[in-house]
Amino acid sequence: MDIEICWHNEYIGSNGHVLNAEEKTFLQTSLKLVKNDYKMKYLFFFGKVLCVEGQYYVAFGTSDSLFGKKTIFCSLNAIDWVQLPEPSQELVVKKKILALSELFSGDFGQEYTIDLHVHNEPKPETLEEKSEHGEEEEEAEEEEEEEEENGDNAVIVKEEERLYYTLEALIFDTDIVPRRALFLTATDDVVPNRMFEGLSLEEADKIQFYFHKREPVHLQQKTLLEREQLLKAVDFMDSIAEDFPKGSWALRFDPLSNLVTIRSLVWPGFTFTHAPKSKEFSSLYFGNLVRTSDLGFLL
Amino acid sequence: MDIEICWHNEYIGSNGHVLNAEEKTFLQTSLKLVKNDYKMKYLFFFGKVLCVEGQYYVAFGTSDSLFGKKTIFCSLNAIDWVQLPEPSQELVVKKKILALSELFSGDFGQEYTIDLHVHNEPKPETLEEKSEHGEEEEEAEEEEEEEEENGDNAVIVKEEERLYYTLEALIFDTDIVPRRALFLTATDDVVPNRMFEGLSLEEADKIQFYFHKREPVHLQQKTLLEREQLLKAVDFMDSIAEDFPKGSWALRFDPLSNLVTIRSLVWPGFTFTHAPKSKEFSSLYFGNLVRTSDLGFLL
Amino acid sequence: LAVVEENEAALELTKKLFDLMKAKEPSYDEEGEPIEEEELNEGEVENVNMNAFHFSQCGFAIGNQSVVTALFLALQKLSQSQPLAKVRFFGKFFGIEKDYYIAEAEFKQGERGSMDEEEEEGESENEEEGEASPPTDKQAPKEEETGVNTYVYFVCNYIGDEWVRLPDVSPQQIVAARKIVKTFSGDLNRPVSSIPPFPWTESVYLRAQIARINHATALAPKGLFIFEEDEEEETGTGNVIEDPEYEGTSLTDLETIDGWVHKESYILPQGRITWWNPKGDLILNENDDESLDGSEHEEELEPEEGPQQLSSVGEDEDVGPYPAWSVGSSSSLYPPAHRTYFVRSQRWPGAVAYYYNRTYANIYIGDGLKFTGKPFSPEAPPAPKAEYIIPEPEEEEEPIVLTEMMDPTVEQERAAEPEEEEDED
Amino acid sequence: LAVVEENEAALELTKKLFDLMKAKEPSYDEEGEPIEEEELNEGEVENVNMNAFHFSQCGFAIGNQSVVTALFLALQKLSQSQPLAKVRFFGKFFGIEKDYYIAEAEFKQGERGSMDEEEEEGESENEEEGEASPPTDKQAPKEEETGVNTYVYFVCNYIGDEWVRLPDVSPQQIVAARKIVKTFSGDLNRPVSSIPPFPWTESVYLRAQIARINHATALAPKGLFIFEEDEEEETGTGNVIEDPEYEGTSLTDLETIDGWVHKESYILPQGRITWWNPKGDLILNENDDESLDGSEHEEELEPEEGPQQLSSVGEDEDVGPYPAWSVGSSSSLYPPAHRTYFVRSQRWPGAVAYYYNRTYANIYIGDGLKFTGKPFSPEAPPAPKAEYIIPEPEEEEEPIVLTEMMDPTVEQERAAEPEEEEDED
Repeated sequence: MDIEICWHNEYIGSNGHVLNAEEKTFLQTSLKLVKNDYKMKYLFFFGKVLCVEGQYYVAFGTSDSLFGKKTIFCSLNAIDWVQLPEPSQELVVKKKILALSELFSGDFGQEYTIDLHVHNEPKPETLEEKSEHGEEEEEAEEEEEEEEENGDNAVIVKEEERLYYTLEALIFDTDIVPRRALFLTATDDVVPNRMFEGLSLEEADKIQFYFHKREPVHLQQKTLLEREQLLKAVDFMDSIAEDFPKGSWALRFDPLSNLVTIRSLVWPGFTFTHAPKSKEFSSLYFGNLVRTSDLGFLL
Repeated sequence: MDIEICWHNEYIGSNGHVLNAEEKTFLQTSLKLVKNDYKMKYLFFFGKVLCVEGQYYVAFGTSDSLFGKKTIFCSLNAIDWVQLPEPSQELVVKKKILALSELFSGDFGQEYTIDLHVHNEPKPETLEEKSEHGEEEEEAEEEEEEEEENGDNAVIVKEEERLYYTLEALIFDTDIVPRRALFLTATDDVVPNRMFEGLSLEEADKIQFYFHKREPVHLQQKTLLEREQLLKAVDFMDSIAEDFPKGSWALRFDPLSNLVTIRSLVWPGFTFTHAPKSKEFSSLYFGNLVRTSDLGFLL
Repeated sequence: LAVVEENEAALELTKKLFDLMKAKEPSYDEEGEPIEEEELNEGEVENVNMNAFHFSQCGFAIGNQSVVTALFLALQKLSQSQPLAKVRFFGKFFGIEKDYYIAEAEFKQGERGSMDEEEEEGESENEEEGEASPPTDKQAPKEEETGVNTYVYFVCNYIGDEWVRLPDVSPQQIVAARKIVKTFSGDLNRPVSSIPPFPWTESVYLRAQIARINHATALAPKGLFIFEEDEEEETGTGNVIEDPEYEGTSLTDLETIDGWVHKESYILPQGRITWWNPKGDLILNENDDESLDGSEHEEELEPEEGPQQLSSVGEDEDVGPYPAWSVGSSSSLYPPAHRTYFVRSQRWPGAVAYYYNRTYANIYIGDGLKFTGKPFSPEAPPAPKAEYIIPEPEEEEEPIVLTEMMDPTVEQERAAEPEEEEDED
Repeated sequence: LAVVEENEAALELTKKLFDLMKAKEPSYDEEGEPIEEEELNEGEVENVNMNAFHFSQCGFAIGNQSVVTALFLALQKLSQSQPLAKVRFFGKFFGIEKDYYIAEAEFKQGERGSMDEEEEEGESENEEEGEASPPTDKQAPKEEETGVNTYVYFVCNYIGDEWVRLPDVSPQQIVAARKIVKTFSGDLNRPVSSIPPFPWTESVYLRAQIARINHATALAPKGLFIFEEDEEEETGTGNVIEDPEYEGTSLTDLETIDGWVHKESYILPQGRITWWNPKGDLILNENDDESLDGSEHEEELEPEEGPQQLSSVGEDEDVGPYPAWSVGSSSSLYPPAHRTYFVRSQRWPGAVAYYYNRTYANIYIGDGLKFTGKPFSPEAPPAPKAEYIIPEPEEEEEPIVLTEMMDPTVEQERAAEPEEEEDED
């Protein structure tokens, strides 16, 4: 942990963000205690969510295998951590929550009203509570909301829940490793590969050599013929090259620092770094937890 | 290299010294070119010799195996490097050179007069050239020297030669690795051990788990019975626990940074660092290249 | 101890860096004596090292210490190769394939010159507009060595590469850049394929975004700069100088947004800093403050207005429902006087300024895109091929005054449309 | 992403650090409102973070950023737990088994108090000397809250551990420490086995070495401090204050040794800062400068003299054939005004001071041993059990004047012997 946090900071700087001295100290200290107290087998510091007021520090871990159920931890000050409880919203609500586009407030208890009418998009209702000087149009909307809130078609969710779902999605999309860094044992356990020596320089600047650290999704859809080409012990995960939309990752090799940097264009603020021909890789997220939806225009 | 230099700096700080930003940049850049130009297979940055004026930056490498003949490189500015030529002095002169105790001047061409009379010790003759206000006693010595210089029993050597011999001795004594970091193949090649995952916490704070990265000296002297206990592929080097004098290493585990630090008391300024349970280890020398000879009083 | 590993591309760059390092060394070809080569220009180069330290204390970084040192070397080389008075690191734009490192320079008085071949190149790729020719009264003229073209920008993809000078920017280019949302590729010569079309290469788009970002986010600590000869009330674009009696900005102010003011004026909807009157041929001299005062001239058109130079950033318009700026400090532990204070832009994420004990700096590290706070589509593309549209004021208190006038030309449409973005860059 | 690994010892220390971190947070037990606990002392704590940055620019480091932050927390806790006016990080001593982190503190006026139990403990282990009792005329008395005991020192083996206050040091202890060469073990309570014997524990040896190092190597940039009421000419030990008109030290001076002066007076051979006249009962008051002037009192003994406070370090005696100090700067690239300048001691390797833009700091990170520049044996042990020896001046211009006097007692021998080391610490 110590080393990795150091390493993050030296290199992830290419993303424009670092943890400062106090944050590093706090995190190193408090996460050791989290790992111990919650009996996590693996614990990863994930990054920092920039909110309207302050920020959330985020870590996640598993108590058993690497692919096990993830426990998400959150902290406002990098010192005191809470485990985010898994919400139990229905899928339709969860989808609407994930579609919310306003910034996180920085308050676990902040409430969001989810409109379940068959609208095009949910409206950023919570925001209007704040803008007192809204125009007539907005006021009209507010009235509409109030009706909805009173009806059966509105659900009120807390920021804590939104945070869980959004982080879950973000981690699902972005938690990646270089090829060969993980190993599938004969007993189907996923373990760090002791023999891993990093990608070669030729491999390192191609995105097909980076994999999602999770149970595969696309892999099952491949034909038997395609799967024949793969090394079972190594290619048991989805490559990020298969991610949709295409072009959702920007890969860069910097010869000065000898590092490959992969940025997510879907989740701006997520950066993964690998030093080719070394065991070293790490990633860090510094962003507002808002998914880019207009990638079509951007690219 | 890049990574290691970063790593050095973050941690060797516990020794009181670091490379500053410019030094790091210069070294990273210029050593890449040294490695390429001299076709070194392995190239290690070793440290910095503090001289009366300025300093020598030191790197060494081998063009073939890890235990191969070492080429020593030296630089005054961390930018321009020269390969130190191997001197061809007789053993008796070499020993006297190694016994010199004055500081290095910082000038490759500085001359030392080595007195081959059967004296107790060589005198720091070059120094007196500088101290103009010497006392009568010293002046008397100087006269003596001059006679010697004219005789057959004095040899004049350059600082360049002294530097080579001293660095060779220093590297021989201090270039160490954790147990299992290197591996002896079936064909007697020494290679970095891909499976190395660091010493355990129990091992890491015992000096017998650290080895000299060189052809063994003490090992041959062991009885067959003793050698039976050893793992051939791993224990093919001398442990530093067998170094003479005893107590020439000070080992420290710092729980805050989770690092083991080993300082040489014989060569003050040499520090080795290992992060237990990780592949990470490194060492760096910052000193005046003078061996401690009064360890008996100190301990 | 570490094994040095290398590949070809890295070796190439390493050699360039090595040359930079060597350049700083005086040559000693003969015995000991340093050889004076041709006199090198000595421009003032930003203390990148110190600024990088303070930024990192606030959680922002250009890169590790080696990157910062290499960057300084590169800036120093730039300052020696051209008659520059001042060079600072503007920041870094992320591109899909490569990033841009950007240096902001001021030339020595009278030494700016044109861009030589490079500019010609840039111009030739501009297929539609003829802004190199003297401005007509139909099209806002380019600001020369002032306004959005006060500074000259140089870019490279890797530290150690040659710096490429970017062309000056025209009002039309700024107006066009405001209408598109497009991630940079990292290739200056690539056309920008966007909706609506942007008829220049990425170098022009880059230059336009730099201008927008600089004029919206370059900040100074309150009190450091003052207007020369109190012209501030009138125009907001007077000559700004350092206050010789500046004693530091109050830490209480820095803890809120009140410690910061705009160092540059905003770019008007027209794409200029000083308003150009499309009605007549009269081109307003930006330093002639009286001529800017609408009441004295009794023009029919109200000049466009935006937040003024040295105005408090606390008065900036919100980004959707959020304040435009967010402040913080390096520490929760150290006493206030030992902290580094920072302010970051919500509108241009990646733009940040720090203050510590009378020193300050600005930097931008981001993707070059504006955050509007609007859900899903950061910037709605205007309907393509529409006829003249009366601009709708958005998120603004005062509706824009439109007066009766002749049927607009295509150029006038261009100049009018961006008013929806007033004040935002 | 990183796996957090932990062991018991580390966990223990982590919990202590966590408590330090928590301590800085105001409690919010009820709804939102911070609870005011017992008033904590607010001593001035050194800006460790900034100083560590400048030291690292010069190639010296306490540790990584986390170590520096933890150190600040520990110093802050110390300053809150006792009525301290000022706390700074003195440095770090390497020990064979553990290292010592050392804090230097000044108590608030009149609040210093005694050491309570801790001092008693320390004293009880002092088997031979009775320096807690009023001084006799045979033995140089301990300096109380002044001289070598101006500051109080606190040590710990790990950042986060409790700070242990070190006992004040007596002249006899300093004299004895000068005679031995011994590496620290890291255990305060361990006896010091050395030749000649040192009859106290390592805590006393540590305290004596700290005094020697501090008085030899604490430097200040030239011009920052001045003597109050120009007493400097007379005694060299006047009250030193910051010059309100200080404008920074000249960079030209800092490039050589001329930019630096001693912040503290040297310790006299006697083991005190102010000379105590062994002839009479008269104890000289260190602030009473007239009484120090030998000529006015017509004493038979010449008072011992050493380099004075605020004297230039360039005048320090060489270490063997080498200059006592070596200067340098953080950069060969940046213009002089942007560099951090440093000076390091050759006599006490590990002692270093930096200067940057009117700020400066001192630090010591080393093994606590003096470098004498003599071949092989840094400090020859004196022949054991010798009778009264006339001290031989070494490497010094003026031989020491000895006057006829009574046969010396054992205590006088002790006080006399160290004269061979005059001026050196």
